[in-house]
Amino acid sequence: MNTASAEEVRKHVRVYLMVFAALAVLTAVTVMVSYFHLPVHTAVIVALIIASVKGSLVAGYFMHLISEEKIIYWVLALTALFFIVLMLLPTFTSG
Amino acid sequence: MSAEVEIPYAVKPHPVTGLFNGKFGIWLFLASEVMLFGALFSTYVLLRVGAEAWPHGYSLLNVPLATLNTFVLILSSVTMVMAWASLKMGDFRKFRLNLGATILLAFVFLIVKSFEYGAKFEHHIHPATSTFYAIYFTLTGLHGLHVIGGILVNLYLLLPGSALWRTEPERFTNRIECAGLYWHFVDLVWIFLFPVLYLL
Amino acid sequence: MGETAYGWWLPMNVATYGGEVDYLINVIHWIMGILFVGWGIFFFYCLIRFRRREGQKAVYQPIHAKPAKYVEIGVIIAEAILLLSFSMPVWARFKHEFPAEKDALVVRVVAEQFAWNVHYSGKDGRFGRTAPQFISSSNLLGLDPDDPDGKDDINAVNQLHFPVNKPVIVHLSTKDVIHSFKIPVMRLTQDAIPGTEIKIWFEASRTGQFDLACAQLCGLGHYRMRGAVSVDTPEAFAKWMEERQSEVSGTGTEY
Amino acid sequence: MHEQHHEHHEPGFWRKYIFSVDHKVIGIQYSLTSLLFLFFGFSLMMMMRWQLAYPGQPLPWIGRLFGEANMPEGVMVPEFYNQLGAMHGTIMVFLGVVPLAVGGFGNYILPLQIGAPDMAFPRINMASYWFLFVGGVVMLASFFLPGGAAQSGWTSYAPLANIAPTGQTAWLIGMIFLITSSLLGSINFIVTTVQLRVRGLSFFKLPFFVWAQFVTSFLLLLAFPPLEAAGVLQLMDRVAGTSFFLPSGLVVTGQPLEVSGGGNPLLWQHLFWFLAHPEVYVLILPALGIVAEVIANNTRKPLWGYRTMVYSLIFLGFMSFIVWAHHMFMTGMGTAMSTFFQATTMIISVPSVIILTCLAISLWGGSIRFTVPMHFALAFIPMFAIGGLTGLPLGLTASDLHLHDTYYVIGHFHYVVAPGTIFALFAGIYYWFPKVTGRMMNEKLGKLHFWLSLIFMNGVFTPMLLIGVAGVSRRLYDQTGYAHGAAVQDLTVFSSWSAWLLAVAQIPFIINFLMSMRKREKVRSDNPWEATTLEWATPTPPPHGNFPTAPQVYRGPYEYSVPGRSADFWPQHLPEEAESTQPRPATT
Repeated sequence: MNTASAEEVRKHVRVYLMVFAALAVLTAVTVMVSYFHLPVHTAVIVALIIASVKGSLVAGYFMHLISEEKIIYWVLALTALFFIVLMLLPTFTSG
Repeated sequence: MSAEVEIPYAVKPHPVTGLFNGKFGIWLFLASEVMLFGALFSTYVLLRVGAEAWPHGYSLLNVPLATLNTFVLILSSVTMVMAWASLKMGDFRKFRLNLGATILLAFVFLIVKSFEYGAKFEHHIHPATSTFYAIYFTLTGLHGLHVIGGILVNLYLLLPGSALWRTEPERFTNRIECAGLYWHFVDLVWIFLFPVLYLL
Repeated sequence: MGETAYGWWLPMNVATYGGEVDYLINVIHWIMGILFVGWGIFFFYCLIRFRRREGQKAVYQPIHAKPAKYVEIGVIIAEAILLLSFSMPVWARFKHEFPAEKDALVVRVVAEQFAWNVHYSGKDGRFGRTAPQFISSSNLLGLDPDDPDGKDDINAVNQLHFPVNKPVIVHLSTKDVIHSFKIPVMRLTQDAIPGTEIKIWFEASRTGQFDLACAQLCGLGHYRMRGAVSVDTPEAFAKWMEERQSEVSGTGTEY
Repeated sequence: MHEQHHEHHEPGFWRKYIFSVDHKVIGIQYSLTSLLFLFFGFSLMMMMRWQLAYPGQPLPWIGRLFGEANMPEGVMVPEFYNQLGAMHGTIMVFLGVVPLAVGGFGNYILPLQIGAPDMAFPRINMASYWFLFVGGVVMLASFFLPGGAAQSGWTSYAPLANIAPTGQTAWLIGMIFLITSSLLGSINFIVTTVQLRVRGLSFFKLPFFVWAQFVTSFLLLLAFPPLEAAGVLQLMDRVAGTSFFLPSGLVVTGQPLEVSGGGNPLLWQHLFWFLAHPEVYVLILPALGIVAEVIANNTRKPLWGYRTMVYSLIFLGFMSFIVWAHHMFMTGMGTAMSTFFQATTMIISVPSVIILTCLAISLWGGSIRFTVPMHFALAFIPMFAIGGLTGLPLGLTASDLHLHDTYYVIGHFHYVVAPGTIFALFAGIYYWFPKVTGRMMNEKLGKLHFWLSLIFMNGVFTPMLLIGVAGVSRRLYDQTGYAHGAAVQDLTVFSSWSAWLLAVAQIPFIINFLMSMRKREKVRSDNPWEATTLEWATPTPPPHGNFPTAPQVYRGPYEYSVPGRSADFWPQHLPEEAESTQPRPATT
């Protein structure tokens, strides 16, 4: 987020409050979904989708990744790639 | 910070990368944290896939308490970003209010956590009880340590650190931004931790 | 490798697929030797020809070293050939083409801190059930006392006997830490991982007495986990089994 | 040390030498600490060599110093041998080579080569040194714990590490300190390289040494945290009784293990090697950087294929993250996975060959000066070639069937690390010693040290390759119990004698290193080697803040023997028109 001036920041504050509301609602949703005791696989997918949406909201708006510098995107892309390799690790142990 | 040597781009952003040193540094640190928690989540997946019977989180853990904790942490994330925003608007008083709220909410999170842990220990449930509890205590414990780390940093910035606001406001705002990025990351980890451990 | 079983290079080969492993090791070392000598010659030639002396000015423009590019591509092709046509077939056969159970000798090997328990199924051809809770100093395998199959089972500690020219299937497991079942003359290494039973097979083409070693650090006795591997003629193997059988049925207690 | 003239208060002894935030002082602290640890790790190995060469015989003279528990009547017990082995590996890798290559050379030289006044975060830089120091103290102290230091190899495989004595817990705590030190260091390096490059210094004008440290830092940044997580898990296993790495139903020396079970020992191996393979590239990449600098300087011509080397370096760094399981071929892995990892292992050998080829071709058309650093850098090329080539049979599963976990593996990685990385580090010490201390190291002692070390290092490691092919397992306290072991015992004896003589061969270096700091006459110019990179544009030794006036860079890092110029080197910071006939007069 480059050096935003004061009134621009004032506009952002409204966005932060909306994001907060969205996060609260999504939390409630994900808890409610868990009460249905869906079969494991679907429950995992649903929970991860909701968590990813919440995560991207926090990362996008609170951490200002929406309008970040190119070099940060490169670092995060590299990290995401090795994160995926790391998450595939369990398939290696049983293989 | 009386380093005799003036480090370029410590406060002003670099013309090409558009970042001041601290911001680039904190993002690299968060990248390594992603790999740290990634390894633990990968361990969780491996243990769960390998185990014949894996209990459902909601049957063993207190979901309402954890939901409350999630709200607390999300709220603390909001107050954190508001603290940074109020500094951007030059309103030091509002900044102190928001940062104080963030620290308070972090304490609330830890207190709720200690109730949860206390209840477990009371029923003689320890990490050694089962692999589920082992990974539960390890993940939430390490996350808790990160919350404590965040509290210490924020406390420093609220009390002794805030003297910097009068002499070098921009450098102080940058620091709050970095502390904020770290805190949002800790919240981000909990956002994934909560459903994985408690709801699946 | 001549009469000496163990020399400075590869030890004597006794396994059927051992020849291919030796061939691959030798081919790789020949390729490495040629590459190393080739580059060595170029390397020393450069040192001598371009050493600093009167009238020897360094040249700024880089030379376009075509041969070097060909050498690199050659190395890549050689590696691909080694991988696809040498390594994979042997590995696939070792991993997947198990001999049929009925015409092979099936043996369970249970490693423990500092010994190999070799579990033969005995005359009834069926292994008795084993479980950790039955393990004791006199029942190293942990055979279930009230399982009839286990009555005639034999536990030859550190003794791996099997007939020549007959495939052997080993179910490898361990009681405590990671050990590694290694018979150099059979060109065989297989880690024993706690909590799993790994199947391997081999077949000997010569008789003789050889060593079984542990290749994974397993504690203070790692160096003395030596097992005696004895490849016998079918008659000698039958006689040996007979002796073990009498020991077991005779006393009926020592497993 | 040279005293700096500053207008403001003179920092006291403590702030200037012990708790300093100057990257140069921290670089020297790292270097001296790691040299001490390298020597300590070396002596651990020398004791092991005695037990290997003369099993069961009392160690002469010093045998009695280690107490009855470790060496009754001077004869080493297997537990103590395992302790020496595990700590030799840990100390040489995590406390010796990495702190010297990344902490010492990186901290001192990188800011100078990019024209920066200091590292981006000076105080984090100081913290990373002190985390290493504390980690080192914990590792040394673990020898005196009941049951001794860690004894399950530097790899600490579970479940052996789970049931090891308390030394293993100390090892884990020490490791967490060392990992934190490396993490902080890598963040510092990346931000400094990206943000603090001086005007005109684009990425492709960076010296290759800076590129090597830059890629190494990414390896450290992204590969270490999984090992930290694994360390936390093993710490929980050992302290809180969890069983992440212990399956249920284990019986250790007759007693069933009371754990909740469900763990998987392979999880530790995967998480460990996920770090450890990038870690071994962390050991070699800075060495490639140093060798490139020394070769360019002493052949008086630009490196051949600088861009090719940089792209290979980046590709090498990337590939190092997806080859780790070639350490685990024999753990019951299926053909699908082993095929993938064999293929990536073959692919990763290509950039190493390319970089080595570029270095060798850089000799063609040069005017080679056989200075002492050049001796070490030149010897690095064939030695690292042997190290790399001997990796081939280990990378193919069929030949790995015989060579896995044998002395062949020990020979392979020691060829990469000893006559490879450590020779490059010696080249770096001889090369940058005049810039750090203002005095040149003695040439004759240097060449004596070189030739003796080269001969004896090969004397130690070539027999290991042969012993490995003979099928002798690694980490054996005494190999003579096996027929195939006894047959090659004389090779082991030869290797042991070479190792002890290698220790003697280091004496000329130690004398040279200590004497030259004080006795030798001062270097006449700031650029004794007539090099082109920026670190030689600073006064000798560089003051706090490095550059009196911030330099500007006009050209690539290795502009030697440029046609039409009288001097055969054209420093990066000299403006276009300045005709530099002779090096700038010394300012000290």
